[in-house]
Amino acid sequence: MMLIITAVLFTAGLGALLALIIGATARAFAVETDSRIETVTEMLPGVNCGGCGYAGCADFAKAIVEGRTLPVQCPVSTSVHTARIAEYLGITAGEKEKVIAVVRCGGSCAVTVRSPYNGVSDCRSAVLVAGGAKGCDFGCVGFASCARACPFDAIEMRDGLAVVHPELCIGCGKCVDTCPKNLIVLTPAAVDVHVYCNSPEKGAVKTKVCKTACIACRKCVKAADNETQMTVNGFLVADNYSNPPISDLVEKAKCPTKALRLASKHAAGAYEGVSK
Amino acid sequence: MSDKPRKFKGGVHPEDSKALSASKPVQTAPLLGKYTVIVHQNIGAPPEIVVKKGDLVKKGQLLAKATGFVSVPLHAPTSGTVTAIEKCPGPACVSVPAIEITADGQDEWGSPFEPIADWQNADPAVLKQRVVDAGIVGMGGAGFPSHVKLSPTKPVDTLILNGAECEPYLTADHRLMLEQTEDVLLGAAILARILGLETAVIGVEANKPDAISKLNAFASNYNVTVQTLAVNYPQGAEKQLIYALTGREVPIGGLPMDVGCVVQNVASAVAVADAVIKGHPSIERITTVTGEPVVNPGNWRFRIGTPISKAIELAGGVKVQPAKLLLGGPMMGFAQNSLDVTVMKNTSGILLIPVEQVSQYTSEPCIRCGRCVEACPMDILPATISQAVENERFDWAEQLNVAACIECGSCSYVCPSHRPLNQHFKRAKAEILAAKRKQQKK
Amino acid sequence: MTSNLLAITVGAILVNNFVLSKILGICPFLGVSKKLSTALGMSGAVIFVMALSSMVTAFIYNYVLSQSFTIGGVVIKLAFLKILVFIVVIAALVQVVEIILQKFSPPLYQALGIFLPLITTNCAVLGAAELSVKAGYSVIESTIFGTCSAIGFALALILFSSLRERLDLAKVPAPFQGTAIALITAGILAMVFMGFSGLV
Amino acid sequence: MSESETTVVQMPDATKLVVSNSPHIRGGETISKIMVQVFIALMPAAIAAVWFFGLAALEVMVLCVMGCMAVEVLWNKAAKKPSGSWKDGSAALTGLLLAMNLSSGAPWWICILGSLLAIVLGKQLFGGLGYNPFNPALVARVALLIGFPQLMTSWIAPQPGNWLACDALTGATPLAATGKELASISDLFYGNVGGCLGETSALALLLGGAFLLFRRIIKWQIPASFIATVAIITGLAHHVNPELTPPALYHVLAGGLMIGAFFMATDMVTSPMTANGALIFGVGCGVITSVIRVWGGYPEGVSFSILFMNALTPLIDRYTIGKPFGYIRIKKETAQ
Repeated sequence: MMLIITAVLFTAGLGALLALIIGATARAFAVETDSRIETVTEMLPGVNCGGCGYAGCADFAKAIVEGRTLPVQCPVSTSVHTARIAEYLGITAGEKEKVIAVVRCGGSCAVTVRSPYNGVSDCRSAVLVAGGAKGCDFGCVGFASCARACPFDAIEMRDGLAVVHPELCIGCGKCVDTCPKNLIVLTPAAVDVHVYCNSPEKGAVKTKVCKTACIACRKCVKAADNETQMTVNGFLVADNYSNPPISDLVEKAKCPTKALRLASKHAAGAYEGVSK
Repeated sequence: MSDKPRKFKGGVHPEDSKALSASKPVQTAPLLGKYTVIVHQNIGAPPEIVVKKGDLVKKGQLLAKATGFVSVPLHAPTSGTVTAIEKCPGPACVSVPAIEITADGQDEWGSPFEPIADWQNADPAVLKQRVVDAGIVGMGGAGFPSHVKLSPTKPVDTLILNGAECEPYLTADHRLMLEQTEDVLLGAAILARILGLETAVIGVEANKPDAISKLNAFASNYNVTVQTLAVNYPQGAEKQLIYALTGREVPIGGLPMDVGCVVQNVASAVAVADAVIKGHPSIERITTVTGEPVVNPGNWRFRIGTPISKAIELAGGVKVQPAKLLLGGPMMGFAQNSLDVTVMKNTSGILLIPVEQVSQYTSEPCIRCGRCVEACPMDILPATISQAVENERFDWAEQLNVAACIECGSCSYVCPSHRPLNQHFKRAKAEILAAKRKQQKK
Repeated sequence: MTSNLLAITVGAILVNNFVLSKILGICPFLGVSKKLSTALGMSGAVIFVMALSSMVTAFIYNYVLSQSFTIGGVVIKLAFLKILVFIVVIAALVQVVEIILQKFSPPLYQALGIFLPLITTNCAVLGAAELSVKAGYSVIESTIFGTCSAIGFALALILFSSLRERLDLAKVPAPFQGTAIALITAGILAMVFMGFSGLV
Repeated sequence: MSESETTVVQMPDATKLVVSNSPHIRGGETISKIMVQVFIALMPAAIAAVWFFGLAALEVMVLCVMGCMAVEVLWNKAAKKPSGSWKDGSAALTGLLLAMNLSSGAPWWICILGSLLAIVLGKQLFGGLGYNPFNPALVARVALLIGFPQLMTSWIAPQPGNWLACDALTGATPLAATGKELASISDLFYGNVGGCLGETSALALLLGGAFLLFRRIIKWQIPASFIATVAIITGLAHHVNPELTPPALYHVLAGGLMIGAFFMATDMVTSPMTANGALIFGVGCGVITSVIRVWGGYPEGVSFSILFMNALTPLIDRYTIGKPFGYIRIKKETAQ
């Protein structure tokens, strides 16, 4: 009996002593943390894609908790998830239009002029040598840097051309910075029709190196429901994304070079081998 | 100074292949019907075009004026009509603006600059202004405006003329030093006067003994010393040349003037002499057209704007299809995919490389043999940096001092795994620069 | 005396290396060896905890637990409390380290993550205390033993993490990436450390 | 003029011109050329081994070389990697180095198992040539040594010129010998002692090493500092207590030091890249070898020491990065 009492007393005494030491240290070196940040981080998808504009999910969580941004800025989370975070913090989830990436080039190997290239198989390295060895100085050089950067495997390399699959793309924008030709733009997900060309060169110069370049014939501009749906900038036509055209424009415009495409059909390979 | 050839640390010894064209005297290329003059021929700001389509121009007339301190004017290579101002293939395989001049066949000088015969007593500022007006750039390859180097903001005590021509195949500077020996030395003396120096030193690689002895014969008349350099690539790189001749190390990211030196190419020196004594702007240069596939390799005096297809035609065309067409030498030159590129002020060579000579980059894994470390004249670790770049770790590459790399290509030359080291460094530098710009924006 | 201490030192660092020969402390060995910088931080933390804990535990054991007391006519020996007491002491020390680290090096605190509190249950720390008791070391000896064991742990961890940083750049076949190749590397390292057997 | 009008000038076809980054020419060095030269450098030692141990030595070498190449081919097939890598000669070289680490009495299955360990465990699991942190041949040797200590430490006594010397006349390796059994220095130098195939003739190994140094395949720093360190430490130990260990020269010539210093430690993939790193590496190898030889439980410490230093190589590489050309001045200026 005495043994048990002594043991209990001894252990309790030791425990009390150590607790005192820990308590003192904790007081001396106190660090304030907000436990909500950790909780919110756990509620986020954790892919660290950076699509929200912050360094990663933890950084984003911190920004939400501090009120610098809203949960909806996470491009990966569904509305259910963002609502849950908003509920937890007692804030609104916010609203955001869904965007997807578009690679503004239709120049696969079959329809463009290219030189044989020998070197690092990476777009940003390739453009340092002979501008990417493609006839067109503005087109997709096709070494898959964007496809490798995509955390969701939404970009497929097809015949030397990066093609975005709209149904897989969540619009995080990780690919945008990897393109040395700045071909990738984030566009409203609701818009399906795009001009797959980014070359400001004259039509004659473009057609010499690419069979699917926009030659600024303006057929699409005229065919559109109203003139402002397409914008003309020099020798290049583009969607006016604040007043976008609807999908039947591709049917109506009969683009002679098939530069005007539907993103969904482009991804399905409907325009391959055009004007060959 | 001793007569022992001067050298630097590291470097490689590629087959020099200069025999193809070293004994061929410089020929003047015949007048062509059309010249396409690329507007931006210098490092720094592009000049601003001052002519328009349909204008009649005389030889030497201003086509584009400088747009700032680090910029040079451009002059017409012959008399004729401006028939187009549009894009043409540039030396980096990307289209660049160019001025097309259709020659009238008269080749008539406009009003050239007033010759300054009495340069010994002329005001250095006037001489320097002449260098600015004549549009002279570093003709060894870089195309850096010469007058910028002549305006040092730090005290300078040594003027170095670069006659190393360490690139294999190229013989343009060699022929120049041999055939226009006095012009080279005269240019050196004028440059020295501009800098307020008494003397200049000219460094020549030991594989050009005829040029060295000829320079030596006249050098004392111009107060110039001739120094033999060891045959070692990249002996002609500015920092290596300065180290070999003076033992001074140019700091990373620094300029030769940081160690009291100014380096000018021998061809630029001749251009300076021409501008001062004859009043001619920089509109022509000596270029070596060479390579095993070429029928008649040799050295020609081309006007700027000459398409390289014409240059190759002059050399008799090719015997077999070459694998590569380069502007410049095989170690640092730029591969071309068009024959419509035109000769620029810094085109030291037009080189056609046969299939068997071409380095095929295969990116086999690094076996860490350390040959690149031994070869690197800048004492960095090419193998490690390349691995960092392969894994997109640019911060690591920066820590490893990739910024010091002069892209001489010695590492890629010796690599037994055929790794594209040099391209990796280019990428790393570009990414580091982009990251810095992005940070500055923020 | 000195030769004995030398034997303890060499033995603990090389011959009977905790990780590579006794297979103790494998959890942090694999967990925090991905980066050299975190491995260095972890090494520091473990050395601190192990040195202090083996000193304190040896002190408690030699002067309290192994002694016999007579209280109220009953002879009491508290040696059976050994494991309990050791763990409590170690846990307290780890807690202190954690608080200090969080204050002074948040990035390291973040990087070590769960492995920092897990030092508590790190068998290497308890092992050092247990083994020095078993060997009958004095307080000084067991402090040295604990410190050197921790240095041995640190040596293995640092070697291993620098190797893993190199492996990061290697094209390891997919099925072997990550922990698999790490364990293979650890195995080879363990074979290498067998070369030291027979030194003491 | 008329002639040039009639002859057509052939121009290059612009569409076939390859674009790539500079430099556009390259020195002739390739991986296989390096491997072949190391192979040649090992030939004197291989011939010496056959002279002293007979055809059994040749059998071991052939088995290991073929074994390693076969394992490499099979692995590439299984891993769906390009199959050509056996042609670069690295597998064959690993095989020969492995054979040099075995006794001529090694049974065939030891050779095959060793090949498997060397190529798969030592190299391919890490991603193949260039990525292996440890010397593959030594990984195999140490694994076999630990797994089959009896087999791996029974040596055949040398029978110079007897081609059929295969009956086990078991002799001790000179390093395990004590007191009066010590071999003579000249026997050690020419190789008339028991041991692994590559441990016998110091002369043959020196010839090969000199060839490698002459061809600049290996850095002189590693063998020089390795051998010098062993000589100094064992020399001091012998001086203090002659009973403890034989004199320095004996240590330098006996056992695997020569082959280790010239052929194993100098393996490019697993040793430091910089000259300073190589010096540290060699000294480290020397210290550990001497410690194991003089005080340790194993008679030989060369393989362990090299593997240990292999493990240290990433750290050595990290901390021996020199200052680039033009670096000092920057520092000075920023300090001002």
